Amino acid sequence: MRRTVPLWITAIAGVALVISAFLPATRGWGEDVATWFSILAAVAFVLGGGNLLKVHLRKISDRQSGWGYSSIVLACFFATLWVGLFKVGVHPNPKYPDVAYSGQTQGIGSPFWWLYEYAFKPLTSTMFAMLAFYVASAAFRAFRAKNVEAVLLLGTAFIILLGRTFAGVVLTGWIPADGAFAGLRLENLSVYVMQVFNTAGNRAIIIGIALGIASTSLKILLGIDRSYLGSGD
Amino acid sequence: MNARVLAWTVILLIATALLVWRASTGLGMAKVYVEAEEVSFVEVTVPPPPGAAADETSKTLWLPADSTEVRRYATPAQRDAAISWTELQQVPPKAYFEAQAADPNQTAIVLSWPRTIGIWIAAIFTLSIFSFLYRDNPFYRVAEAVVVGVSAGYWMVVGFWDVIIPNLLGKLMPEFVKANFLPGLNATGVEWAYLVPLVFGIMLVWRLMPKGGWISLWPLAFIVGTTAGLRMVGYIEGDFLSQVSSSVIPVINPIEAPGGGTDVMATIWASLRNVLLLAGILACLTYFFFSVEHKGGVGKIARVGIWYLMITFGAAFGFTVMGRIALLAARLEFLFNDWLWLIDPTDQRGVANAAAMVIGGV
Amino acid sequence: MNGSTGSLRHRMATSLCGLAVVVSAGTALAAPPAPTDVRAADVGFDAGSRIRVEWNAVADSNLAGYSVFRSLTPGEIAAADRDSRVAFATAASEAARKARAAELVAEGVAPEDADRQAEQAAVEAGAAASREWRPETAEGEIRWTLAGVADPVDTTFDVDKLEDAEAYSFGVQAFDRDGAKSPIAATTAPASSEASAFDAKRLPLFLMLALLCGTVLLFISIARRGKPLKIRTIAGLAAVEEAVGRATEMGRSVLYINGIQDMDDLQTVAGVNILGRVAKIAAEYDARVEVPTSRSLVMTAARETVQGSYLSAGRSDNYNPDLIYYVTDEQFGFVAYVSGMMVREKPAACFYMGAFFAESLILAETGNSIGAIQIAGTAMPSQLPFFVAACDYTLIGEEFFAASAYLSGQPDQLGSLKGQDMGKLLVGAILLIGVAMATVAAVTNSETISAGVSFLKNTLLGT
Amino acid sequence: MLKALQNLDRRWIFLLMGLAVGVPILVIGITGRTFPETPTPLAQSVFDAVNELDAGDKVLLSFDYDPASEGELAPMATAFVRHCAQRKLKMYFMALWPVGPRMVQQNIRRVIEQDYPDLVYGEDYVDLGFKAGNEAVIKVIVTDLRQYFTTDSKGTPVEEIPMMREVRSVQDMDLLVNVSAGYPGSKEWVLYASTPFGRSASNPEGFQTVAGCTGVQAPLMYPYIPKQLAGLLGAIKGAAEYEFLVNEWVREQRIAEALVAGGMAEAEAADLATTFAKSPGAAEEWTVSGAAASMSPEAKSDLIRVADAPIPGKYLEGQRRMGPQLVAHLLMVLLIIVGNVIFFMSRKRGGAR
Repeated sequence: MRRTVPLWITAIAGVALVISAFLPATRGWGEDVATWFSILAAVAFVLGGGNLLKVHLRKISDRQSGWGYSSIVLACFFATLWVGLFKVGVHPNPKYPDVAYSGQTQGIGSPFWWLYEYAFKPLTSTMFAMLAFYVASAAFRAFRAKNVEAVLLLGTAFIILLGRTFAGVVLTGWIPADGAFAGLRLENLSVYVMQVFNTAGNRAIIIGIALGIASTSLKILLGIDRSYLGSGD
Repeated sequence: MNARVLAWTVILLIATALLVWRASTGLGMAKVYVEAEEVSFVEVTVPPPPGAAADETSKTLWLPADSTEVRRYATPAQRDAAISWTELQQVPPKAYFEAQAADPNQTAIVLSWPRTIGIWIAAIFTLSIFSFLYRDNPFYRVAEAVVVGVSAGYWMVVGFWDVIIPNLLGKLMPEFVKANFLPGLNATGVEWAYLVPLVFGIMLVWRLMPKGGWISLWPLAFIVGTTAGLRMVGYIEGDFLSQVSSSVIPVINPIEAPGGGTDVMATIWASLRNVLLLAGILACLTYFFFSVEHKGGVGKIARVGIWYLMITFGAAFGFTVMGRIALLAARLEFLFNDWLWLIDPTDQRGVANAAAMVIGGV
Repeated sequence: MNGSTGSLRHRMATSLCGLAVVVSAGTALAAPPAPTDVRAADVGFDAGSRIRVEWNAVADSNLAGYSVFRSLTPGEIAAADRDSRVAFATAASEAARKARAAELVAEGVAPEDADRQAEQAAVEAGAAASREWRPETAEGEIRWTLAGVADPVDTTFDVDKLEDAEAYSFGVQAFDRDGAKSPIAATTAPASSEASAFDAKRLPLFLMLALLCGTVLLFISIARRGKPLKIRTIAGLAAVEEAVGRATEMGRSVLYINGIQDMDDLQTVAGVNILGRVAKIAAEYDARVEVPTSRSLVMTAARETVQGSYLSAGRSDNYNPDLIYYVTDEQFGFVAYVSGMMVREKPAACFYMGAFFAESLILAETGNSIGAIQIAGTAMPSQLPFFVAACDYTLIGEEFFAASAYLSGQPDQLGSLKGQDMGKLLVGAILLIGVAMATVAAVTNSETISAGVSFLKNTLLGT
Repeated sequence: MLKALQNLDRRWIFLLMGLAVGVPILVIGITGRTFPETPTPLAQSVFDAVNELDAGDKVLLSFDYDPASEGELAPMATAFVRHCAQRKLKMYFMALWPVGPRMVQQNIRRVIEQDYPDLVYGEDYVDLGFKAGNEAVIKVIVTDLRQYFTTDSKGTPVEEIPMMREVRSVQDMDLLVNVSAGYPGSKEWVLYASTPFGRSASNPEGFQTVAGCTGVQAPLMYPYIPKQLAGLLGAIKGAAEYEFLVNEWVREQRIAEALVAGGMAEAEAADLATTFAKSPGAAEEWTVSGAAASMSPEAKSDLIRVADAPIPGKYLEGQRRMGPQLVAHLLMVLLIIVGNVIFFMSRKRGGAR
């Protein structure tokens, strides 16, 4: 029961989508199943929030190291939920000013907007900006031209790095732009590398991955591959 | 340990001193100005337009107080029942400076404390994250905690208002949703089919319960199944077939010369390009072919394949580096422009000051 | 017929300019005769909303093409009439309102009130206007709308984006290069479109899907029957043994990172499989394997696997579950911990096997700085470059899955791997044939062969 | 010395990178100068895909990115919106990422409300907001848009929005613009929208698809060009190129309008506009020449004003970023070379790895 029912659900949902791709009459199923899927995707956000709550509440209750930070996490979490779910300070939709909750979730000037604009946005984008620094130190300490492969990799990287900036224009500007060797100008070379070599490599990878995904999906639909069930209990 | 504390205090002191100096020179820094505007709406009964079909009746709807319909059809009672509030429009600082120049005690454009504080908080968070480059430290930890908390909450809220309400509750209890959240919803009866996602949804959240985690397997199975079904067709159609089909190209590719006949040079280049492309695809596929040992001819081809892959990775490498740097640039621009007011590329405060401020003049 | 619908917008434009010319010139030119025997029928085996119109060609040396019209549905007519009537009546009513308001203002009424008081006059004027308004076509008469333009050589045209089960009439009109137009020849009986049981356009896709899935299933069943399936040796795996050996010599630990995704990601699963092998070797060499994970489920799975391999190596007493522990779900938090740990403990060998994101770089960089042997495996295209550049050995994409399949030895995994290989063979074959054909076509520009190529590209492989 | 370099504290390199990016930003910010761009074919084809449309054609803009990647993508999004607005195309905004709507609103405020105030919400552009479900959303809306988007982001039912009347599904669009930072994004749009329903040999009337994506994704999208993807803007460079093209073109348009206002024939005006747009001073010289005799002084001054009006800073974001980009790239190359030199020298001396 615990095992077979999920297998059936998987098979039916999946097969419905596959069929609906081919039989116009059944297109409706596909759409419904997809809509339900999107609803579950939204519910998954709730699940995420719940997990967060569990983890950090435990940390706090056990007074684990850094439990203070956990309390900050929860404070921010609840603050965001409160102002967001109750649309605190959000003006109603001008078309229906009498319905308090008709306004935009992220109405400009509302606390929810404020949290996004001045906490969420700068923090997330800075997190990723950090990588610029790490890539620099890695360039100095880790990227070695050990063998032919590494040389090819780094060489291409140079072409792209230089060719995709004004440096390329300066370095190889002396090559006549309309001569037979114009293709050797860094900016053109970078385009050429992308459109021939990169395309070739990625095509092969993409084709391989597509085959992999198709066979995995097949195994899942037929219940041959049940690894995802392992994460249940 | 003490040394570290000392170091941090010194750094912080210096930073504060610099900030104070910066804030006291030129136009100052990190200020946000807003313009208040009063909006007002009146509920008015508008008759159908002249020439409308016989079955059209007059509509009762809310319209801006200054609209023609309100002027024509609103009853005094309706006018008195008008709903109004003030909206704050953010304006570039230079608008404030101009207004001040025109009339020193104007109140139309004012400093917005919440947003100004916001800029400061954003800047402090940005710096706290960067401080991790020096070493892990409390500032970073706090910033990290905040981002975790806020983002989790943010996604829950958005999911709730943009999906759960319209696509789930909107189908199961349309009248209620229409009355309280989405007056615009065109309620066409209850769609009982949506009990399925509802039940699945509840089962999914059940995972948070200490017992019966297996229940959440059912919705999980649904999600997995749907994804599998979608991808099986999507990837074969969009990736497999299309990629193969667009790789079917002639290895000799005659290019018409403008004057007629074939342009030899162009033909050679074009053909070479196609040859390289095809050779690459086949070689890489060979490398990813696991049924044969990489010996002899196959081995050589596979080696060519690995070279192609390396060039591909090199390209990816270059582009990734590029992306990371752009993100860093964006952050620094925020610090220099919105916070410190050192530069002014989007002319928020008048170009005249931008340069002068750096020198600390004005 | 595809050709005729191509760049339709452009050709419509030309035909319309043609008309303009005639009007301006005003010369009476001999208009082409109307097409005869116009027929319309639903296009079979499609997703509906498409009707094919056919007619007999017109004999006219100067013919420039055919305009194909469709009838507006009653609903569309009603809506169009309503809009034009409202526009007409509103104009009249507003005019009347203005006039009346002007009078009132002259009588000394305040302008804003005048506008209100003029309501009565406005309503009357509006009502009168809507009474005198007349539709552009009489009751029951067909109202045409241009559906598209066909080339002179065509005698069929597919009208698309129709409402299924609505009854449509169609009209065809010939026009010549001077823009002179024939009368519209209409269909005798209305036609309506419907969605067929099967969309023929999707058939090739279906067959291809069936073929690929078939091969995979075939090989899985073969593997299950116990027939051994050979997989080429994967060099990365040999390196694994060496790395663990070196760690033992140096008396340092081995670090194994299983990616930062949960068990529902195939790469994580593959990573766990390879961990099994690493743990086995480590057990034999009696080396210390440390596995910090970023997901609690991964930790559970990893513990089971490692215990298993210690058991099979006959060293179950050396198995220490505490070396496999959960750190945090937080991406950067996890990285911060791991890189700190690396710098402190200086493991001699680092394995990164699973799904990685931005952190790949930080890990590989730190590992390199402590001089560890690094072996990575992932299918994350955007992270592969950093691993390749910074690690001693990298299992690239599919190679990673292949390695896991090879190690797990499960018939299902091996079988599907084989099946996928067959898929690649198929690709190779199609490419060789197709390219040969395309080349011949390009060189000889023979009609038939290039037709064959486009059939292959657009019908067999197309969508 | 070598030893010192070998175990150089990486914080020094962090500092170098910080300076390499920060200093150019300050310099460019103060001087306001940017590098000239030479558009690559891909940026050009993106531009053409938008430009070939006629006024009133429908464009679906899906902004699937978050603040984390705004540095690369915001300039693209801005340029796209400006191009569409200037071209008078109907814009349908949507998002597959929870934070996408913020990006949409930001661009509506920055571009449409500020520089194209005559565009009416609901008639010229509409914001449909975010829908969860990733590729499933695409899968549905390509055949039935209303199933998901019953209301716009403001909660107004789509039935009440004029420009939604003639839209049943994504297939009714003429162009699909996608700005994306990962999953779901360009790849999913290509797989589930462009491939089955986009323009192809068997469906010449279908919509085209163009995408702008982060540097991380860009290489993976190249294989889809041109069959499934008409054009691609890769990373900040792509943004800068497209931005450049759009700016040039907009200036040309404005000049042409000014000339026509001055009583010149459309075609002639267009030709002149192209030449003026290329060389800033040209317009001024021309006004004093005899050819401009028929023009009124006001018209002339108007023309000159338009011709050398500075481009607003918000439309140069991408090109500005190319400055720090250049320096940082050079630093990267340098670091890799120096790093390797040290590595090999120390290895020759038999030093440890």
